[in-house]
Amino acid sequence: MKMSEKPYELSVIVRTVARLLFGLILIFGFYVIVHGHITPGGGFQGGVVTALAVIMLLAAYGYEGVVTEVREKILERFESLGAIMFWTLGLVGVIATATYFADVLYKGTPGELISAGTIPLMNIAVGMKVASGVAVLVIIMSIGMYYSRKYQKAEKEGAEE
Amino acid sequence: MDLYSISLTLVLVVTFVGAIAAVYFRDLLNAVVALAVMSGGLALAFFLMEAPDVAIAEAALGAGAITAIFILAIGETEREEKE
Amino acid sequence: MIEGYIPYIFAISLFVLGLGTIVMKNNLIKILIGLDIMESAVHLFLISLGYRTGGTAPIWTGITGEKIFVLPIPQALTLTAIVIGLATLAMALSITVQVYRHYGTLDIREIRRLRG
Amino acid sequence: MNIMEHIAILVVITPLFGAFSTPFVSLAGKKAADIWVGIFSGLTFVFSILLGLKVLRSGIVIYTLGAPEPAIATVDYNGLIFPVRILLEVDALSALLALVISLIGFFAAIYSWRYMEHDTGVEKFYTLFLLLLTGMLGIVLTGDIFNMYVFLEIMSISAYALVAFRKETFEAVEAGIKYLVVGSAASTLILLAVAILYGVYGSLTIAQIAHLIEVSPSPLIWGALALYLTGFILKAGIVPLHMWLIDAHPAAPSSISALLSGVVIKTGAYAIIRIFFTLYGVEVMNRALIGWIIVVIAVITMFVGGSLGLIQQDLKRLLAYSSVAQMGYIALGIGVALIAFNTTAGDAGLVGALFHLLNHAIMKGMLFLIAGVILHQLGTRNINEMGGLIKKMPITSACFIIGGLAIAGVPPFNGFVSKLILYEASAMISPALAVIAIISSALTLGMYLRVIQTAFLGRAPETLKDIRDPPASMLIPIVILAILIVIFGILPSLPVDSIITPAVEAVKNQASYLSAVLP
Repeated sequence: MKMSEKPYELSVIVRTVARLLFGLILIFGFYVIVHGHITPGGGFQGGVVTALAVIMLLAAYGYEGVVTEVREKILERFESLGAIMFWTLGLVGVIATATYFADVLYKGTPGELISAGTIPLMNIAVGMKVASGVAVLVIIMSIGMYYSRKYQKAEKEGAEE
Repeated sequence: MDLYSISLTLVLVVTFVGAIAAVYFRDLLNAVVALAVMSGGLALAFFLMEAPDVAIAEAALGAGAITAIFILAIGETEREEKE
Repeated sequence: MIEGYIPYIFAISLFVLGLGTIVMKNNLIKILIGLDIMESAVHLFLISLGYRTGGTAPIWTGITGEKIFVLPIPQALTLTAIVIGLATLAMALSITVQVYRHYGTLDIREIRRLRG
Repeated sequence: MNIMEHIAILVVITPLFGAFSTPFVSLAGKKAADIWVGIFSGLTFVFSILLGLKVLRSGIVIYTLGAPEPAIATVDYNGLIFPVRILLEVDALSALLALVISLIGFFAAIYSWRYMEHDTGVEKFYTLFLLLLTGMLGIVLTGDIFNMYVFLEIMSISAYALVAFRKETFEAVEAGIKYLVVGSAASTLILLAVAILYGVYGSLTIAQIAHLIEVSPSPLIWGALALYLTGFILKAGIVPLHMWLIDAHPAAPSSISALLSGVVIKTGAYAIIRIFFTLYGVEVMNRALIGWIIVVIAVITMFVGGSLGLIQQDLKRLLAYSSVAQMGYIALGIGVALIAFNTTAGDAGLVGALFHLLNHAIMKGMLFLIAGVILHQLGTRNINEMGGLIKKMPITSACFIIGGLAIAGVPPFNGFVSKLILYEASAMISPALAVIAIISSALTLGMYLRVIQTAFLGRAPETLKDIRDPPASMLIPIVILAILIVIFGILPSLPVDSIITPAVEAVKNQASYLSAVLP
């Protein structure tokens, strides 16, 4: 078994392309999030796209490659922050003498980027939560794989000695 | 049947075949890839039924995130479905 | 008019397929695949409910005038259901990995230490 | 902003905010997280009381999300008036459930301070704990079937995670995956039922659908009812879909077991009541047939729970079987109320069911907390390894004996009163039913007498030398619940008149639930 002896990695071309695409996919994800109220997509879809960038990096570099770019502890806090932001945006309606989740901010003209009141802000909050949530999920699941690979390797070396 | 119904039916047939393959394959990695095919077909069907929001979500999740976590889980467990 | 019912027929078939997989299969990953298929069937069912022949997507396009929109509510419901499905599946797969660590198998016939 | 105006939503969003802020607070240490969770579950409890008072004072409370004013539930579209927004609709039944949930939730939170001190990842535990509370409160307060599904899933997913929380033990992992697979399948059935109802009536608001079902019942709704019933019977842990409960409830940390057995399965019972009496309405359905089906299921549930519980060696597993049996009593009350709706028997059945629901939440919550104390102090759950605990930990043991006798229906405790009401109600339908219920209660008595005999009386084994009552933060919730058991047993009219009867009136009065939303 060649794969378990070496740290997990794919060919140079794949890794370079992944590194180049990483930024592009991130930008596309952000685009989908902030244009959620005027084009198809939104916080959730954009968040998943953003997380796909991390998943791609994970596929190309493995867990060791990813932790240099993103740390799951920080991502976990981002996730909670997104949820709190969403919660607070709901409260804006209550403070403005309407009810929870009421859309009370500046509505603007339909079709422009800055319009639709709280909805784009909520999209950003949801995007934050979903992107970091899915990324954390995948990173944590790959930690187990990383350690079991390491463990198998150590076991094999022990058997050889 | 008009062109729209025919294309929708074809897409749904692909979806259904993907689902059957996902259940049928003994190699779990193949099954997960078939599941991704099902999700892709479903996303296309959603798009044809004028639900682009849902189509994007289904495509990003079904072909991306869900496949990734399935593959990670299979990588940590076993690949063959035993009898 | 059979055309209008095509998505429903597929949705029901997928649902039955998924339920059958959950009931008949013994491999945990296969059961989760069945769960995913079953959920997808309900999503297809919901989107089909909202579809109106000749309708356009319920998004802002800038075009004014008389138009038929497809119903937006089923789409919102489906989106929510998809999010929930992802959460369930993620939870299920991480527990599955733990099951494998404890039992060394994914066969549910062998994961039966709790009795009584 | 007037707090009473927004009280309905505050009950749901307070634990939600607590859940997501806990990871930040826990950066300041475990103590801070403990206090934070105590504050938020306590606030939820206070808000639930305020909500209950408001409902008792001014009738059904409507809260529409995103509307300019809370009570505006409908829009007028070219003369066509219908609700489009998500709304919370709180009647006395919802308020009762919210009160019970937040009460047990608050005590379980306080109890968790010391109980979870040896576990890692406590901030995740607290987050899931508060999400579980959010989900349950959302289910009972919402007036929208899809919203109910969403909250059901919030509750269920946190419950799966909490059952599998101690992932280093095989028990938690196995119970977690079983619970997850059957629970998600049930949730999907419920979602399909929601989709069918939406497809038929084009609405998701309970009041609107109920109105439309009255006007034009379609044959498809019976399919939806079957799906709903299957899903919620599983969520409520009623036989034949109870097997997950027996594994999942003992496997969770004890404060979570108390919540799962005390209130999570009650939300299933709540949903069944809400669907039968409000969503479908008793006029539309063949209530004698459905009522008898429920009664038969209830009787089987009582017997399965009672007889299998008798032979258990594991204390928490025994308590789980006892939960199954007691859910049978609640289902019996619902069935009797369906068969004899709006007669003395039917009313008594509903009073019995709801009072037993309240009592069982208190009793089983307390018993699971005590089981946790025993596990925490002795390190074992096997009844045969215990003995003479009454000398070592007198307060805890006294509370367990009170709870065990109460759940078996021995006077003068609260379980006796609610079971007596249920016996009377079922005797009015058929005397044989009452006899069966009494026999199965004897099974429960035998089950608890055996535990009290072996574990609490008798001689202590040599291994159990220096054990004592738990620290105050674990003991106080138990003692308060035990006091409630005694008070409700001696003065049953206190809870029955103040909160149970309004809830029963709310269940019976479908028209007022509808007219609160629809003009």
